[in-house]
Amino acid sequence: MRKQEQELDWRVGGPQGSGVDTAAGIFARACAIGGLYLFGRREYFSNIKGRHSYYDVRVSHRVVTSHRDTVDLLTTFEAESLIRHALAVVPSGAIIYNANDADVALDRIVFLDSRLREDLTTYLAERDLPPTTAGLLEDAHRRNVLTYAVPYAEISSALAEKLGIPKATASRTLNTVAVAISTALLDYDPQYLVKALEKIFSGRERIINMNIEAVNLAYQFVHAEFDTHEFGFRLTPEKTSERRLLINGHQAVAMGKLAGGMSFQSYYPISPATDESVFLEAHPTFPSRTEGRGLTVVVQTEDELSALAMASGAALTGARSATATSGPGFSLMAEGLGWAGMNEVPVVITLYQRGGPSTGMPTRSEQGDLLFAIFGGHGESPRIVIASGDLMEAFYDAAQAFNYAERYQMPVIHLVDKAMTSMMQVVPVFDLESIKLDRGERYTPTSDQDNGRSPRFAITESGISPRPFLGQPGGKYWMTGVEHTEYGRVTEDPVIREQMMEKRARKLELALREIPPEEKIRIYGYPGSPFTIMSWGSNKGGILDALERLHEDGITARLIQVRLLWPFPVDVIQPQLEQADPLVVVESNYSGQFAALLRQNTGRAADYLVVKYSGRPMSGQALYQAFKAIHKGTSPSRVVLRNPYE
Amino acid sequence: MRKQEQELDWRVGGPQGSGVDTAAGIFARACAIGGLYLFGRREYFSNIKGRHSYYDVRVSHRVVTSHRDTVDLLTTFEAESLIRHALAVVPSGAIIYNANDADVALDRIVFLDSRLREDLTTYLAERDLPPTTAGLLEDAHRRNVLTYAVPYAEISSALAEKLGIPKATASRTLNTVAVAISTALLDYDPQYLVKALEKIFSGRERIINMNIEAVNLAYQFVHAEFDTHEFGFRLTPEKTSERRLLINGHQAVAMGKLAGGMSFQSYYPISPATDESVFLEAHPTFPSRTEGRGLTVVVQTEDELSALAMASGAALTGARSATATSGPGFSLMAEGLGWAGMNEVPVVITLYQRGGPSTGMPTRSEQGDLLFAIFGGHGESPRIVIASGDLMEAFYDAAQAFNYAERYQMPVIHLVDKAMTSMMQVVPVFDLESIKLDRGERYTPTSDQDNGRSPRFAITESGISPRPFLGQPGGKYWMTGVEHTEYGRVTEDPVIREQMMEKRARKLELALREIPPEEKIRIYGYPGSPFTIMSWGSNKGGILDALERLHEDGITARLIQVRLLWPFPVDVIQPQLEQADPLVVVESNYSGQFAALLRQNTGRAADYLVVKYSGRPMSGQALYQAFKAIHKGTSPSRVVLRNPYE
Amino acid sequence: MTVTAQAKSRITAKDYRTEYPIDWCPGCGDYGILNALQQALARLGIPPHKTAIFGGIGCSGKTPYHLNAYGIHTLHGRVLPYATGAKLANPELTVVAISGDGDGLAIGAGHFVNSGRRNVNLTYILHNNEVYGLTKGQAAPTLPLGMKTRSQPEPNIQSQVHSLLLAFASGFTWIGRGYAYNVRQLIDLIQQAITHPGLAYLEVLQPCPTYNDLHTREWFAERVYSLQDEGYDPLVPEDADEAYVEAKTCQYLEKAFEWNERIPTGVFLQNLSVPSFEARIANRTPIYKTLPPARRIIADETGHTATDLSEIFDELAMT
Amino acid sequence: MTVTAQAKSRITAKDYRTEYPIDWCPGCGDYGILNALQQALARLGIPPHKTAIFGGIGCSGKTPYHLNAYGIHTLHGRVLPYATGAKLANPELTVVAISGDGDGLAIGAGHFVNSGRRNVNLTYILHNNEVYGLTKGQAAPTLPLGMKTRSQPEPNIQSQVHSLLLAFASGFTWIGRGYAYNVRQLIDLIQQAITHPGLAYLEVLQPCPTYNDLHTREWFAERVYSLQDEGYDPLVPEDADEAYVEAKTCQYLEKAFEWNERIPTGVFLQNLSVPSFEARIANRTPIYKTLPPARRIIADETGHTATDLSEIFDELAMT
Ligand SMILES: Cc1ncc(C[n+]2csc(CCOP(=O)(O)OP(=O)(O)O)c2C)c(N)n1
Ligand SMILES: Cc1ncc(C[n+]2csc(CCOP(=O)(O)OP(=O)(O)O)c2C)c(N)n1
Ligand code: SF4
Ligand code: SF4
Ligand SMILES: [Mg+2]
Ligand SMILES: [Mg+2]
Repeated sequence: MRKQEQELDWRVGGPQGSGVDTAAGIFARACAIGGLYLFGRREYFSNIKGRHSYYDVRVSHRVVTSHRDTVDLLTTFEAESLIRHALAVVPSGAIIYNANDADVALDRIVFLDSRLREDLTTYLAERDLPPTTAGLLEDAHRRNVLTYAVPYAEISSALAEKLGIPKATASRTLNTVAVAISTALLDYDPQYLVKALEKIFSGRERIINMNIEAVNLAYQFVHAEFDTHEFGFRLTPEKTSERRLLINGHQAVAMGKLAGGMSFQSYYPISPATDESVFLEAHPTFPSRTEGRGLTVVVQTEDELSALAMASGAALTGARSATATSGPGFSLMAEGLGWAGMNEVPVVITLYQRGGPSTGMPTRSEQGDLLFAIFGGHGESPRIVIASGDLMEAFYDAAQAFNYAERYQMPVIHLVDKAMTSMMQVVPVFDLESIKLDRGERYTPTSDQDNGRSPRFAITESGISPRPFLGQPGGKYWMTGVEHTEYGRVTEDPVIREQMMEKRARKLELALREIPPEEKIRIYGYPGSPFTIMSWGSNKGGILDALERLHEDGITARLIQVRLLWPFPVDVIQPQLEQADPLVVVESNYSGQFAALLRQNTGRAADYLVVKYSGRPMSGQALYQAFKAIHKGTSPSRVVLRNPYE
Repeated sequence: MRKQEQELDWRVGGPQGSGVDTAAGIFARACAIGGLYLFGRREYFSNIKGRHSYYDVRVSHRVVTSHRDTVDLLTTFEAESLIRHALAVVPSGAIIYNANDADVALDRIVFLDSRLREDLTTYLAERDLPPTTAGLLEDAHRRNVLTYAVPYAEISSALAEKLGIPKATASRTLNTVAVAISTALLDYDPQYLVKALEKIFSGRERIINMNIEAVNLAYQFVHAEFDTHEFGFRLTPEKTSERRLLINGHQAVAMGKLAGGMSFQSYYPISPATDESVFLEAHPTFPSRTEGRGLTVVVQTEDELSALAMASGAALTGARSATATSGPGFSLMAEGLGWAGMNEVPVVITLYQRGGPSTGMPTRSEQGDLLFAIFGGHGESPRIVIASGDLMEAFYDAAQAFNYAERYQMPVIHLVDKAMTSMMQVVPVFDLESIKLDRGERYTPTSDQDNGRSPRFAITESGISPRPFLGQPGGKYWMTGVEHTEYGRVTEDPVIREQMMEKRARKLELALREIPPEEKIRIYGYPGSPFTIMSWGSNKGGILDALERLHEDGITARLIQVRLLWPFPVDVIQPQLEQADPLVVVESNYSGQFAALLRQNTGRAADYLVVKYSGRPMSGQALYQAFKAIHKGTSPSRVVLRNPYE
Repeated sequence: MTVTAQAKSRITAKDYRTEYPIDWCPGCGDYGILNALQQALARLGIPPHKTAIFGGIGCSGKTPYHLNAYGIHTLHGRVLPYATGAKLANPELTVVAISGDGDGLAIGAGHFVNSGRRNVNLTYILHNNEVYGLTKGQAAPTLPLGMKTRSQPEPNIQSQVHSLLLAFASGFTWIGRGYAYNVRQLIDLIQQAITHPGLAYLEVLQPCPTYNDLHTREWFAERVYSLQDEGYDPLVPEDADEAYVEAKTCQYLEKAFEWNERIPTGVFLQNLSVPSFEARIANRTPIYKTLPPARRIIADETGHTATDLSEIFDELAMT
Repeated sequence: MTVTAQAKSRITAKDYRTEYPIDWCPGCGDYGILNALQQALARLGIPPHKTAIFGGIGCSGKTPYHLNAYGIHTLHGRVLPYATGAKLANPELTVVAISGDGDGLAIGAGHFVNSGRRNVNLTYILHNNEVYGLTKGQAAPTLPLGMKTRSQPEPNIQSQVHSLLLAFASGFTWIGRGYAYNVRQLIDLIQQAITHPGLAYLEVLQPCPTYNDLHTREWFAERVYSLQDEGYDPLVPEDADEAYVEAKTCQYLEKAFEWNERIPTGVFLQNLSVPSFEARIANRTPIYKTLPPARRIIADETGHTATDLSEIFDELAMT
């Protein structure tokens, strides 16, 4: 790690389908097993094979909560990654590249976006360098970046020879070799790599052994060929007795759902939501503290119209039930959302926001669905919208969503995003003890007379009507998306209509009264500071990073993270606004949707709006710069964070 | 007409499918042909046969723009209508009822909502009257309402005898008889009825003659049996040389679309939008001022997903293309809306708002889809949202919508509602001369080389990229809902992404700059008055009525009618706000969606919010009361207009 | 569906009736279907609270209001997914889904096709009246090309979807056709459809006297006949081999295409060779049989989650 | 589609190619289909600017990017409605719609079925790879029950939809099947499909080497054969009588069901007895032939509307 800062920004890139994920997985696990904290971030194209993807792993001895735009150690094995990322490497950082790629023309990289090619060509031309990898490497030298050429093919050959296996087989360890070159340069004990390999390829002995051999060869190569002292970063393990998990966002949500008692999930495949359902499918049963095992039925439906309908149908039976989707799928759920609101169905929708609108940028991130989640669907239908800021929250919120759904009998939309689902973090093992389930008001028939009917939509002061489960004796009801009476029968009576609209609205008021303040907003940094940053969702990590750096500069600021987005927690937000000066809203979309929502509900406009809409998450670095300028008074009121090299 | 006020509120009610529509149509036409102005309003259940429906026709010598909650002359031929509406009749007004229904118990009316039955029973009990039609008639007498018992069966028999036709056939004139009894009581020349019958049953001589005979018998009956002088209202024709149409909302929109050059419409049946498409289907071709005849292809699709997709596909070819739907259908269009925004497709969506959420109240009115129209669909996708306030506007706006769509190359949502589509009004014939078509920037290839490709999404200062039509030589392009380059190719480049988001957003800014102020807002009443009412859509008529009555009381007020809802015309609205005191927002929904939008965009919250969400439109009367109380300072800040008898 | 003999004896059609007024038009075929459904459920002895009737949107979709069971009026076109969710979460329920032909074959056609792939043990009744009743008589996907009913200004410009063929192509394992005015047969068909251990498709020819003046009660009366009366055997047994299935298929298709002169009703197909979705789930995860989603015990007495994630934590733990 | 002999002679497959890199996996069946499509369009002599290729969402849906024609990448499942709108508004266009099997038979199944009812003169090519390629290998509706590809954790729990049968039940008037690696045959099939005056359904067996390790190039190679090579005649002539249609139907179904041992490819059905939607419109309103929606002259030289509403005003005028 950077000796001064006790941390390292490592990046690996390569074509989709070539195992970059695996490489990052090995590296991250090796770090985590070594007792280190880390923050991982993945960028990839909407493509199966061939296009570029890369992984950032930021490793530290302390908790880290966002990525950086800069790289300390760049690991590549083909030319495109070298070209795309060379400029991101900091002085005294290093680049590992394939010896064969020392002089590849930018023109030869078919999938290089022409805008990027032109920019790089200009950059190099301005420095009298050719538009080739050679030019970039020379530029790196000039910027005091170290470069290490690795003859991957030779290492593969050596491996093939040593193990008596075909070269093609041996070359499948390319990723492992690349990672091992990195860790060798960082002087990291190879045993952690070995443990990581054993975890990843668990059960597949031959593969493990081959990869371990590859690690050995890589270490030998580095020690033989490179002067590792020249490179100033080191990775040193740390002892810990704490039990920690290495997870990403969809795993956090999936586990949260299981902990929250979910037993039914329907979904239609869509990036980046699919992974959650696939994880659930892979864990259909699990132990239970009460009896036997728990079961989740996961159904792949024909579309998202069906997914929400099916989850709603299941929810009527008392099963805690959910669906997970992304923007396009959520658009198709608009009608079903209204039905669930109208029929007071406790169903959870996990919405993995991605770049929009339309098909947009399926594998990039955005916080573009906030106002749609709140106002989506014709007419006025109640819902609760919550947003998690990090993986710990994602877990607990996923569980909590079902409590809200059942207590307030309405759909709950849990907002996460692509950045969060593909984010990787080391977290302490989740505390299941802390999770309580609130099933809301259940209907108990006055007699268990089979032929009794229940006033499913009884008009009450709280707005909540005790709920029977489908199949419950004495609980029979009607239910309809049409305006209805207490017994669920269609009505067009103007008075009943009014009462029902009011009853449904009262539930939102109740939720606003009951939900504790810390579930509504959380305040970080200096609560008393006027310098107020307000944000929601996955920007949290970057902002916390930036707050720390501001603090190092002697600037105090606070983050108000809004977690309950609807009903809008005006009760806890309004009192915070007076002190806010300046009020800076940060979000990952074009128009500033949260800022609009804030003004709509409090009248207060943001003084500064910091946005990013390139489809990539905000780094703590970039936010720090933005806040710094705001603090200095040199910032325009609308700040767009841009990074042309992501 | 009420002698003092030169106007009459006439109501006819009866079971769905029994011809109440026809009755109202005859009456309204008879009035319109007589040179009178009128305002019609229809209320009916979501049902084919048997449930109650009624029609209000307010007739006047001046233009009238809303209904009243009270009735001067109630025409009924069965007990349910008598029961539902007796209380609405004003002192010195009259009730016409079937002699057979003089003593029917409320309990016997199967479709009477139990809430209403209970309320009426209580009302009668408090007055020591029985829960029967007899009780209601007695109450009418006490309230100085005249009642006329008509032996409909006898009149039918007489008719059958006279014409030598079966009684069943003769009884089909029931509606005509009921109307004729009314007009006879009003001393209206039967020739207008005859003309109306000829228009309605045009070409069907036998039916016309039978109905004319029925009219004669009804007039004879009234003159023989009733003292018509006792009833103080009169209907007197007025000469006019102006050419006037009797239309309702869907006809206005359909004609506007034709005038706007539409040649393709797709739709899926849904109340209350279907009527527009049916009207278009019935008029597939029409004369053209340039050559031959014009043609509209109307396609009934399998659902609304398909309807918007098909209209968008057609729009690519240069055909002006639209779809018409209501809330549930619009919910299904959320994804397609984003696609059209992303691909800059000029497509028009006419959204007939109805009671929501979910299936809601299919045949009742609401302004519940405003925020959804603006923020609907995942991600941030441009669109223009306009709302018409009356039938004249509905016509011109329907035409104008295509101009906006093509000029700014984005979907245009034209908001109307159920109240407006079923509203009936006498209007001067539309001025086609005033309609200019703006086709926006067209793409001209530099050469007519077939193999040329066009930069369909060229980044320009205005945001607008010249548009080729599908099939145009030299114009070939790609197009995708994925973020794309100028040539429409998928890209994930962060810089291009930013530029495209900015380009699309610039078009909205351009629209805001270019659209003339009077298309954005219109100000009625006293422009200088601080008492400011702000509203949108079909409430306009009621508010104008109320303004007049306020004026009679010496209270000056102004209406700011917002017609362009998105992009929000903050430029013209903000300057109006300073003077506004109090600021009263009026809308037909629960939450005050426009008020939210206003605050979101200007920071200004409404001082008073006047809403109605029973599914029925606001009357000028009710609004007048509400404004009066606000003016007096006795009003709460949230006012809900309620009428339990609609 | 488990029915005890005792329960059977207790339940009558009256238990399934409600007192509320019905707002279908006089003479509508929907009355007969409702009547048959009430009787069939009663005869099967299913306690009303264990029955969930799902309806689409349309005249037909109002059916659930007239049964004293759990009655869920869903969205236009979506009745099958709602019904599927409920049934899978609580397989003890008897689930009947009801929709119109517009509901099922236009806006709902995607679910129709894909429900066939799942073969969930529920009964789907489609009211074929060839029109969109509740929106005032537009052509439904079942109306043949070129036909013009009273309510249409022009002859139908779209061709017909053949629903029996579609059901077959989609994989429904029980396929039958009833006629709204032959209540006796309909009761029997509904009983069989409910009893069938898989997805049953029952098309009912349902005259709409208000809008459809082509295929009226009179028109049908002289054409409908019962397949079973003529000895047609719809059964594909559990262990049927390929040749058997093929033979049955041909027989099926021949009858499915029959129309105009003579219109077959009755059971066209009863295929026991395809396992239900519930059986497939239970095969993967046997616990489904005893603790399906609706029965999962999710919290202990103190309200704390009953979920134990230790197995997953083991996978993900690094230290 | 009108093609002049002169135009025909000028256009080659090169005119339809683009220079952009393609990001399908190596060995993907999509390449063959793309190649065949470029050649078929060229051979038909259709000028590229008169061609509009619509794609769904999926690996297959990216096809339009690799043709130098108008290329419209639509929404997942909606390719047919978009294509239909364009074709109906401008019948001079040659319209080809392309989608995956998930796109066409899961989320798009409703449009699949209802497009059959319209018989618009366009060509629909469905890439059957039995998986959801672009979302990483989940089962598509074409994957048989119980099969487990490399990418699935468990055997497929849903049954297969039989797409040829579905196309038939839906009313497609031309039905064919090609094989992605038999480009020569595919060119011919696409030409026929485009030339057919109605809605053509061409299913292409498209191996996905990345996710589908069951039905691979090798698996297919020894099974596919050409119907036409064996003398199968798919034609139902314009004036065919009922008996003829019935006989053809049986033949069709027999071949449609054939699978496993031998897999038929080629033209299964070419039904000329059903008029296209365009013909039906023109029949109602003959002006459609000369002034279809895209050609309607809507304004005069001064930009004023060309619409004359006098006929409608006459209906509605009261004074
Ligand atoms: C999304 C949506 N689109 C349209 C409608 C309007 N709608 C209500 S019922 C109906 C059709 C009814 O026809 P069918 O399904 O055949 O049922 P039937 O009335 O004939 O029994 C339609 C289109 C709706 N409720 N929801
Ligand atoms: C509404 C919506 N839901 C889900 C997706 C995600 N998605 C993209 S491609 C795809 C499936 C692709 O499978 P298929 O249609 O078979 O095409 P293939 O990739 O196999 O060619 C899905 C589900 C989407 N784009 N839109
Ligand atoms: S419209 Fe037709 S289907 Fe609907 S209730 Fe009336 S008769 Fe029955
Ligand atoms: S995933 Fe399959 S279908 Fe998609 S490009 Fe790769 S091989 Fe082709
Ligand atoms: Mg129907
Ligand atoms: Mg596929």
